[in-house]
Amino acid sequence: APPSGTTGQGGAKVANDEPGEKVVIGFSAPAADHGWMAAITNAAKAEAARYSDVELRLVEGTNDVNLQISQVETFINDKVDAIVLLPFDGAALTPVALKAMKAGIPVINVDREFDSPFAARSTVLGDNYGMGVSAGTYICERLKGKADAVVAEIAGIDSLPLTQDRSKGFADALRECGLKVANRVAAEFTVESGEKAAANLLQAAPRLDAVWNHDDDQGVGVTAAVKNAGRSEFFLVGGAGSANVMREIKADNGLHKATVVYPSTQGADGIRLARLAVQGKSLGDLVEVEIPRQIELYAPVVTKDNVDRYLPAAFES
Amino acid sequence: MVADAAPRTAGRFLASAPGRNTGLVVALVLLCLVGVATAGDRFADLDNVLTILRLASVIGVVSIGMTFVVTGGGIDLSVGAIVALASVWATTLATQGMAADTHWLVVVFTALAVGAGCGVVNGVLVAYGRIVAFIATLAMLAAARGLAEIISNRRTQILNVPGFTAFFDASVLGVPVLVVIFALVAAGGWVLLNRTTFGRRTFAVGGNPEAARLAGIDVRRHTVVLYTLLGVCCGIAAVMLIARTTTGSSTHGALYELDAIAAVVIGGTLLSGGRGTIAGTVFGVLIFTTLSNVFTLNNLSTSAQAVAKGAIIVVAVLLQQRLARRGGA
Amino acid sequence: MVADAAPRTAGRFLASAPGRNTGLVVALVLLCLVGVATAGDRFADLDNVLTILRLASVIGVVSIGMTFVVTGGGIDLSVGAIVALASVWATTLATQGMAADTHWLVVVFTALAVGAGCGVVNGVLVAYGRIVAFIATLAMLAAARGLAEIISNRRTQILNVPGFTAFFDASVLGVPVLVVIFALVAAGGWVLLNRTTFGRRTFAVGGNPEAARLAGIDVRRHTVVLYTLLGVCCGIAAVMLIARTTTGSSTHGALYELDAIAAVVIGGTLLSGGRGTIAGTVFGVLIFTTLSNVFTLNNLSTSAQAVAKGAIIVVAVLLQQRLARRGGA
Amino acid sequence: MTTAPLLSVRGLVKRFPGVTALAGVDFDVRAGEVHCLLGQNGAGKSTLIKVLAGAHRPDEGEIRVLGEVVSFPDPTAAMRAGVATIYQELDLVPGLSVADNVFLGHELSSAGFTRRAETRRRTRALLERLGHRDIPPDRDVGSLPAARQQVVSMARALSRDARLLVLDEPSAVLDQDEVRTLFGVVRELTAQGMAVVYISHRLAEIREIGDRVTVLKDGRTVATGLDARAVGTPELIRLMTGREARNAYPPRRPVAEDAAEALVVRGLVVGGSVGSSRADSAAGTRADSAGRAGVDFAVRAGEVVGLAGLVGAGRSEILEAVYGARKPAAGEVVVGGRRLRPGSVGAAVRAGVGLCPEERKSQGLLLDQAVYRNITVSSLPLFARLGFLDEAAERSRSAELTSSLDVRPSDVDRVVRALSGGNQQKVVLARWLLRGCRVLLLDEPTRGVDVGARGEIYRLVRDLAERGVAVVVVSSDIEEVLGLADRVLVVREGVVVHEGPAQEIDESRVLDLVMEGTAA
Ligand SMILES: Nc1ncnc2c1ncn2[C@@H]1O[C@H](COP(=O)(O)OP(=O)(O)OP(=O)(O)O)[C@@H](O)[C@H]1O
Ligand SMILES: Nc1ncnc2c1ncn2[C@@H]1O[C@H](COP(=O)(O)OP(=O)(O)OP(=O)(O)O)[C@@H](O)[C@H]1O
Ligand SMILES: [Mg+2]
Ligand SMILES: [Mg+2]
Repeated sequence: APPSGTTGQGGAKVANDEPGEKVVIGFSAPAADHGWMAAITNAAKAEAARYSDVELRLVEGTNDVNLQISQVETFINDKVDAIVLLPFDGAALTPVALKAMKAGIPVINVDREFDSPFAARSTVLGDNYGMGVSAGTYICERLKGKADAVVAEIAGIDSLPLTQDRSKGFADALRECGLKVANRVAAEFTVESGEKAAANLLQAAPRLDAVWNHDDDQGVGVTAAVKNAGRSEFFLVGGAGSANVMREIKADNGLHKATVVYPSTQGADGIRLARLAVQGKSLGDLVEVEIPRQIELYAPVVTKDNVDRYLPAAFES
Repeated sequence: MVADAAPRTAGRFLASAPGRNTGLVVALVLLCLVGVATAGDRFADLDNVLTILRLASVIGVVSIGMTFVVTGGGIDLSVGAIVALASVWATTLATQGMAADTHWLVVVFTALAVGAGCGVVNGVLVAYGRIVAFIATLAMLAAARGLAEIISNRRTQILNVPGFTAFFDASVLGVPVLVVIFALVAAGGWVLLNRTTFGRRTFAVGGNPEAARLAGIDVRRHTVVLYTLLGVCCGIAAVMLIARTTTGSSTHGALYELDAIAAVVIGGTLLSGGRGTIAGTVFGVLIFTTLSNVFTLNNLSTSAQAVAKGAIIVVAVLLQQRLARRGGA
Repeated sequence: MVADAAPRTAGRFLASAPGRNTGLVVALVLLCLVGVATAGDRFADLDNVLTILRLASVIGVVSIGMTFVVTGGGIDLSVGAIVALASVWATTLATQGMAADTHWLVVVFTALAVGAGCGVVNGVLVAYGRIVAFIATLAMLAAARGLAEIISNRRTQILNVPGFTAFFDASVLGVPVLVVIFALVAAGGWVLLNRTTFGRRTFAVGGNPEAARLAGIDVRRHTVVLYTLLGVCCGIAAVMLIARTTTGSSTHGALYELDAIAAVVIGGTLLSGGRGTIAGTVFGVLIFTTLSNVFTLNNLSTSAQAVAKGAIIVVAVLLQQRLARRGGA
Repeated sequence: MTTAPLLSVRGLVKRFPGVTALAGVDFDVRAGEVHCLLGQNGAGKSTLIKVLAGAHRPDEGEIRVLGEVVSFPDPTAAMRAGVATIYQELDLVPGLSVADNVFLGHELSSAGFTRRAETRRRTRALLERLGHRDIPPDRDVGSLPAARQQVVSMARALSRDARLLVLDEPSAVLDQDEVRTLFGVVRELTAQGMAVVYISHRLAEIREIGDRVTVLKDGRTVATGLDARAVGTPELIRLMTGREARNAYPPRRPVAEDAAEALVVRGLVVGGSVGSSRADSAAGTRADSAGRAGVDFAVRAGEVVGLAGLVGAGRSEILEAVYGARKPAAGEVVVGGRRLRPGSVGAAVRAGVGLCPEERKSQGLLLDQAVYRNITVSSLPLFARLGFLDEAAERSRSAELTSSLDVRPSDVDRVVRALSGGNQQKVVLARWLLRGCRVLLLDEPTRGVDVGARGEIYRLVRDLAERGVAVVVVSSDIEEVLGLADRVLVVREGVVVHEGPAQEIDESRVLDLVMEGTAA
């Protein structure tokens, strides 16, 4: 379909959207085993569909780095024009990204950073550490003056470095105001695991003041667990920014008082950047001739006051 | 003979049906003692006990079903995927629409029907297609999860059927409905396995399929029924999970296959078939659930939890075996 | 006792060692035809074939080891975790430091030693602790992953040993070193299983452990060796994975246990032990890898892939069985 | 009488891949008779009765019951037509209780629930009828010795309302006393008009219980309707084998006075874990390990020693302890002057001890593997260089052995499972012949072996003895022990109660010795 009059989520309609030479983009991401990751892929697909000059090669999402490497190898064999890669593990996918770059295929790195600056033409980075900081800072503000406040954290998949970054940011921010994480459990980014982890957590901590949950998809389960336990003495801060949670924040009728956005549109950004890179175009709002090397996304805190701005771009979990 | 009368009585007891689970009981009690020692009142608290039971109930129902399949000489890797598919199907807008118009039981029946359907397919592939159970149910695992993703479009589907939530959120005499369901399924499973013709035949089909065939049992049909039964259990588990999380999702039931098989095997059911115990399975489920509860109460990091879990499993099984051996079973 | 000659020749061939894999070969060829039909030159391209082989080589090495354990009547759920632990241990700063000072072989040996060590523990738990293999290796799965996380502090560890990368990135006559390693392991495995006393004893131990014991085989020691062998294979796989990703990580090897067992079983090795084929396992690995390559080339959505995968597995096995049955095996 | 026979079989053919097991069988069974089936190992007897039981479908031929053509597509159909079967291979379910096994497939139930008390009661009654009130109906069948399991199988066949009872070598695992009880039951049943098809390799039994005899050879009926009491043994052997009968027991050669003691057993007390668990339900018929005297005996090179005793007397336990397969509570085993590490099979095998175990299927054979692999499994180093096997040599050596033992079919690549019972036994023997032992322990070596082959096994044992091997034979067939052994030990309750040269004792004396104390 030709680019429609409507604009992409949050984006402006610019001259860049005019059809150009045909671009074949290979896209690979981890397994869509949780809402945010599914939203990433869906948004990328939707973005690609907006351009008549983009052909998207979407491959099986996988958490096996070996398989993901071979997918990128397939892209190289196929001589696609650009690769958008959300690696399961940034460091592990670096060699094959380097190989792609050497083969003259620009790689757009999304979310989890490679460990070599030469491995990507451009990098769209979510700010995991910053996300923790945002959540921690918000909690500090709300709990101002409560020195004995009990703060808990429901992390995501604990073996992922990004979870470590988020937790570190969170702990650092809390330390600024003299608080610390009293209880920490880890879930798996899924509703069910959120429910399980929260159920146990609520037992471990008889009294709570604030809880930060890394992921709004698992947050559905967390909310259910809190309801099951009949607890309501604390407030919840979400993560990632799902539409559900934002609606709850807007209605102000639940435990969620805020959520920290971790944009699920990164993949879509990657698609756009890839297209621009191949077509030799630049970013509309920058003066530069080329697209930038790195874009670090902001992790804003969404509260009742500003929710209307973010709701349209939120992902449906 | 007189001399060793006492140990022999002990041996008799240990070898008897309840006695065979002594090791498990001891392991569970030890675990609880550790819980009390490290977390005190936070562990030995009615709410906490109910939390443990609630957590145990979903995987517990699946494990009871798994006990039948494993006792009957099979295995099912697709249980988690079936739970996911059933939960998604039962919470599609269409199903919810029907439930809103008619009765929330529609949701329940949809989940059970989907579970049973998948079970029948598994059973037919194994019994009539003669595909190794491991492979047939692995295929079902892939297919059911994929289907669940397609149906849900990978979105978490939120339940909006009031009667449903009201019913499953209730308590009976202070016991949550979910726990009651688990208890009923366990009790029903015990009766079915130990007191009915069907149960006897399950042992025979698992223990010596050729002998079962020669005794006039339709081994293939029986196998299909076993997988269907497990499918229905997955359907029940899906309903419970929907109730607990108010959602259906293609990510539900992750790794249930490992958890359920582990509970069944640690409970004393033979993976090669022919021997199975419902009580053992219930203990197995409780041990695993209590373990993660104790870990969380103690704020242990997930990595330390994993290492400790491995060690504890080994110790529990060794303990169980020493006791069973003394019982001369 | 007079038999019909013509069908027998065909039957003989199908029942013979290469013939037993006919079904698998047919399935693989069909898959390739589908690949060519749907992706044309992109599939039937040397680079693409090498991509498939490179992908197959890591899980392939694990599957070869798994063939031994399964043939010997065991199972190992911990392979993925062992790969992760070995990869992490081999890339700790200390190891890398030693390698930089002395030789990159230090990295290789560390991985192999860690793999072997885990294998020994598995074997001892199963053979001497008499813990059901499923449970013992499940415990190892939890413990090894936890340990890997602790050692790596859940960070991906990046390899910085130049000689290492140079060696494993090379090609031998156009064949990547990783593929060469897989081929060597497969060939070595075949010889070991089919041509040596060790292999013969493996069949005996898996086929009837009691009879093997009474025939004078030290079944327990043999079992330990089998698990150790698999552990070493996991170590090799870890080295290959480090080479491919230049990293060690506690998330490496996710679900390798399912993939490896699936490849082994689809290849015709009996899960109950006593029958195993290396060639079948290699075909099993290639079928799964080619499948995912064809999917990749065809841009199929992940969910549809999962459903298709399930269906294809069932069809492949049914095909294999029909052919095998005609062979009268 | 002009009425049609109860069962009539015509032109029955059954082919397995590569083998025609039945190539045209005809015979009739009349109501009220005991019809014996005779034939060499592999003649097709078991296949025939499996066809009659609906376990195999015939390729050709017809079966009539009371003149009506019937077909048995599955076991249920055969049972419905009144055929109850005891298979040669025990077909019980370990893990289920005795009572559950007896009523498996036709459970006593109301609304799907088993009637447990009733099931137990009727099982007890059936067992009592078979003279075994000592088997508790609640006992797990898997924990019973083979002989007791056989009794359970029999109870199971009786539990069905049958017009025709088929017994495939029921006496193989029973001792003389138990066989007598079995015959009592059989007579009682035939008196009520039931027909019995009886298979056995013991010709004396045929003469005692049988009315008519049918002989199978290579899957064909070679004679049918012979009068069991009138036909002579040489005639039967000629029909079965196509050869003239030879003297069963080869002559003994005196053992050299100065021959070394190859095996010495001192103070051996077997009360291992398995034994003690069985002991408690043997209802006090056995002394406990505490206070029991140990077993002492010695076997000289070239000597054949026979262990006689009732089933369950503990003879197998003794052999297993000598072999290291079972850890003794006390005592020592010395082979060739060296003390063996107790409980280590490896040590025993290395010292040159071999065992042909009692239950060949579960203990002796790799059922799904080729014959040659079963034969060479204990002697792999003979064929290996640097660990690599020479399979051609394995095959040819195995083929030599199978042809010298007359294993049929002699194809060494065939899987052992497809061999008939007797031939399987020969495969186990071949294993130790190949390895060449100093001490050979044979537990029920002729169980299920046909007369012809039995003679060959006897000759083999003698041959071995002449070559200096010390042989210990356990058999429930007292005549066999006396005929084969140089010296006899009578075992009762795990203790040797008599020891002496075989020539100086007779069958009735041995019977007295083994029964003493248990008669009450
Ligand atoms: N399931 C089978 N598959 C292939 N061949 C078989 C099978 N069962 C039996 N046979 C073959 O059929 C022939 C007859 O075997 P059967 O068991 O009927 O002999 P039998 O007369 O009972 O011998 P025995 O006295 O040793 O028990 C043998 O050659 C045997 O190898
Ligand atoms: N009726 C019985 N029920 C249970 N156990 C029994 C019974 N009779 C004997 N046993 C047990 O069997 C064991 C001895 O069996 P073993 O096989 O050694 O005897 P055996 O003399 O070799 O008899 P067989 O001829 O059957 O081999 C003892 O432990 C004994 O307690
Ligand atoms: Mg027979
Ligand atoms: Mg015996």
